[in-house]
Amino acid sequence: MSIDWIKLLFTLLGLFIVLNYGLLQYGMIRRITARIGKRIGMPVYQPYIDLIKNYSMRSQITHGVMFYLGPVFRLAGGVGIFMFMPLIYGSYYWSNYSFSGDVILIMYFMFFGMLGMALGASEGGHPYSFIGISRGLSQFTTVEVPFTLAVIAVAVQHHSFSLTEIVAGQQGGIMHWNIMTNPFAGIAAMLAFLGMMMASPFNVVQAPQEIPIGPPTEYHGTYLGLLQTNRAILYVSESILMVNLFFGGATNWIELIVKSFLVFFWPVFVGLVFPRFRIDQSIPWFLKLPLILGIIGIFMV
Amino acid sequence: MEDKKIFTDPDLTKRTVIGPNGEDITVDPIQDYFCDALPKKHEPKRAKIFESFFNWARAESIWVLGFGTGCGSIELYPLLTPRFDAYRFGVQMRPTPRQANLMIISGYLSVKTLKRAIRSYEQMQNPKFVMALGSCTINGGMYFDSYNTINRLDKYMPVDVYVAGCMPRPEAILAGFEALKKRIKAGKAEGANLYAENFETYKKNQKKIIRDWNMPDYNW
Amino acid sequence: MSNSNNHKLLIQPDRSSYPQPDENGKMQLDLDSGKYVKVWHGPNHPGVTGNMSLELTLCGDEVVEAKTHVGYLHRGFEKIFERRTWMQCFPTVVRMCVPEPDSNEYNLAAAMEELSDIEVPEYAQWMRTLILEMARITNLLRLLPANGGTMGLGLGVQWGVYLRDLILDRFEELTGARIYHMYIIPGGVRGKMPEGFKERLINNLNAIDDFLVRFKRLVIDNAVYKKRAIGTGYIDPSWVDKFGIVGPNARAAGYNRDVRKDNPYLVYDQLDFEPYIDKEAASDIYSRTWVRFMDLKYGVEMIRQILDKMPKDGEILGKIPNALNWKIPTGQTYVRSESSRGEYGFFAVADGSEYPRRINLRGPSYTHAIALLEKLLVNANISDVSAIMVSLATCPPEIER
Amino acid sequence: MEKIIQHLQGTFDVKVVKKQRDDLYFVTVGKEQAIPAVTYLRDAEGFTHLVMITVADWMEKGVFELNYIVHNYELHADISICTNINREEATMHSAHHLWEQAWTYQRELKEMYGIDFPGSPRVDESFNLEGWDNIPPMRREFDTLKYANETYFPRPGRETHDPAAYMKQKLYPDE
Repeated sequence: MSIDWIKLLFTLLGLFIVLNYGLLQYGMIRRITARIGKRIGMPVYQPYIDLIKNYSMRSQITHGVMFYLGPVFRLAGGVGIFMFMPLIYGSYYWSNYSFSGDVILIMYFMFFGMLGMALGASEGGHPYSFIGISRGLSQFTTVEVPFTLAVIAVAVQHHSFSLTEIVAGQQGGIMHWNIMTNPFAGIAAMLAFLGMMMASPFNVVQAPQEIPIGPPTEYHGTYLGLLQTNRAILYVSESILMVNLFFGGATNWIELIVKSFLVFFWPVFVGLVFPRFRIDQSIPWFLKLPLILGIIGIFMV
Repeated sequence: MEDKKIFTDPDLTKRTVIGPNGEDITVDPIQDYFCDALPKKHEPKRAKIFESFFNWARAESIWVLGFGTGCGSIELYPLLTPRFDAYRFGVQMRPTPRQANLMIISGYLSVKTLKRAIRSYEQMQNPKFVMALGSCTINGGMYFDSYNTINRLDKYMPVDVYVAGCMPRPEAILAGFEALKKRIKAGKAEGANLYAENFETYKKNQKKIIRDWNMPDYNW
Repeated sequence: MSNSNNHKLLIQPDRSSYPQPDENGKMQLDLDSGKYVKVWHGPNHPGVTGNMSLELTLCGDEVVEAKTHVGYLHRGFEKIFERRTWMQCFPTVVRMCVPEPDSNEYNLAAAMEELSDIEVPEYAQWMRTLILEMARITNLLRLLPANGGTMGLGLGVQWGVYLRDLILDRFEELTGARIYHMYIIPGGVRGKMPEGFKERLINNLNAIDDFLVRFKRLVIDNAVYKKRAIGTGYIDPSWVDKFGIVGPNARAAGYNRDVRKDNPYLVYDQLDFEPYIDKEAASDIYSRTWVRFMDLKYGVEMIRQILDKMPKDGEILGKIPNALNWKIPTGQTYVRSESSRGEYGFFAVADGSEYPRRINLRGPSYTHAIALLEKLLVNANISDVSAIMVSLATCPPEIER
Repeated sequence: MEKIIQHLQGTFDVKVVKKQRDDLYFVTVGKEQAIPAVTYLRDAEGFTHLVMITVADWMEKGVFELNYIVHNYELHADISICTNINREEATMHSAHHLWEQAWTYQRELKEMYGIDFPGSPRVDESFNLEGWDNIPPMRREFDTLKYANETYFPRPGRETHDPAAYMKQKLYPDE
């Protein structure tokens, strides 16, 4: 097997672009939410400074080997999602390492980061970390159910588990997008997306007023820097996944950025106007409406 | 009363518990749950340019520990809301001491709070700063004769910026942030190293008033 | 109009496997069994009101035992009063309760006036009423949105604290200070209304009216908020006398408890108002939020009424003796007023000297935050701990003093 | 109100009745009769609300004056049952069975004045102070300024600018 160096280069370049885009997007979102709260908000470039600050902390403490590995696993999960995701439709170099079964691999990587984080944070030994982890894992399991159903519906519709082919099937105008052709699966996935992005009402993991701040309680300095890097990549990757699955993909970078920003704004918007569910309320919620919609979505096909 | 009371905490005394397989395990919480290594001094980076770059980042991204120790915390609400909006200056609240850089001692400190404040301060990581609000942290203010509030904060932890007033207005606190930024950028805010160097003195002063010292001397 | 009886439909989970209290009311817990985990909720915790802490023993994420720890803000006020003359007590006494200091000023002034028979001019009484009501709405503007804030809805807090700042500006105009006003002095008040103050205050009140409409849409009508708040933190109405619950928390349990109505002080008997009482006695977080919401609404109405009815001008200070060596004759009294959290009282003892013998504060949080909170938190979910605490509107400085 | 006071005088050995306001009476009874009197007021006369339990320290007379202030929501009136207890061996009967919040007051009084309430739950736990090893701070013989100067580090240079002279000149030139 020969390595396509240029493709690897492009993938890393894409990772770099996505990282910067993620940081700027986070700053932008913070600014928009501040505006809604009548504030001016922090500068758009603030996440960069925070990142540099965190990487430049002088002292670190550790709670064990897994404590190191937690953020690393989490970052690996984020990068993994990105690596197998086609970014731009029709471009060989920007399609990363997409292959015929990439949807399944991406869904695996989503859980992988979560598990890694769970192992790492439990080594930290803070009681709030345990509560946060158990909440996070149980909620994520239920989130996966409607999301998987929606993905299967889309895959059955396009007779493929390859994101590239799913995107290819959606070309040719807004009416060909999966959100239009299979609205039930689309809505189910969008509702599950709320849970994936950990915005309120489903931000039970970090829950600042309840168990501040859940799994990352003990992480600081470089560890936190890694987590921040991951957050920038992971959230953008997940919104790109949604764009690919339901919003017809993108044929150039501008379209990609506009679409993924709009998709990302949906959980932020919901999160602004809703308080947080309790964990015993959020899990049944996912098993009610989104699950039914997902099942209808499959039958639609 | 002449005889000094001995303070014991049932959760912190040495005891034996039975493990899952029936074996006896001796638990000494102070030894097992905490690390008692002393703080180390961390030298700044050799290369001046790196250090000043990092200092700039530290100054522009100040994460405040959300610990309202006194009445000054009532003015921290307006600080983070539309009227004054400290987020504009890179100030954010963090709920856990591990991730925070700046500790705001908002007003008088009772002995009971001082114990928690010291613990939170020690859990913060190395470039760490302390800002003290109100005249009660400078010389006791209007509680100078109270039996339960400390008079001078700088005897117990290194203070970077004092903001005077009772209570300081949010504008004054914002000015305090600016002063702190200048100090950090100039490389003068080495409170953590100062604490490590003069550890003995600080600990002596702290132990003088915290009589039931039931924690290790330094909990990172 | 707002509450349903949903809490009666709630299915209480089976607690039979949980530890039961022994005859002293103390839970029998074996902490080494690994079944329970002990968590310190505070003082360094964003969900705790002020600087106090809760020692929670959790089983899973249910609280099986709760203990409140106070004293983090103890400044020994009642001791340092012994070293202050009656007049010197004034700057000190306002620091007793930080969010709403004016009740302290009024209570001390009223106690001193009662003990030494001083008449307060009418205009000064109206001004006192005005400033007490303004203090009430400033505190409510902070407390009411915090009910949503503990559940992750911080937007209301942003709006509320902004409006609170506007009212603080009016305070600054009137008294020169933002937080500690020291405006009410024995014998009267310190100043008159500045030019144009009334119009600016009415503008701010209109802004609060807008806020109330939006806040109702944002939080109170919010489906998720309803789902979490209804039925949580239920106070049995029979506890009201047993635990000494006062003010809005008692009104949410269906009792008519309002000092302004029961023992009218100042000019409250000339004002036309009716405190909101939850007739259905739902007495959960949701109902308490409603009572506070209506309190704020009526508070705004009340300020408008005061501005309408109050005399245009008048004496601000009655005849008081030399403040430097003001000896108050021997006697003791208890005066009370209604703060935004409930009955707020001062027990004052004078011994004929220049110094007070004893001034003791009865804050509403004293009963709400210790005996009641410990009881309410048992069997609560850890997610609801801070929500319950904020809905009781506990204020640690008045517990510890 | 008058009737209730007469009734109290008939039932208990009332020493002093002092009318402060129309709705506030201070009734002094003996130490043994304080709790029965409070119980009687609560159960028979509808004084269901315990306002506070508080103490005034009369060091000159060698007594603590305990006040149980109870409130009646029908009459909107308060009665304070006062009782004097010896300063040296200060013990009092507990009232925690009457109101749930009473033990909090008793816990505070035990810590601040050293008054013991045998049987009251958690009365020995510290309330406000932590690690206090001096005499209870609210007793009048405790000198808080001296203690603060010895314990904490007063910052040198703190001056007292006594405004009394200025005030005297400005406000009361004649006196």
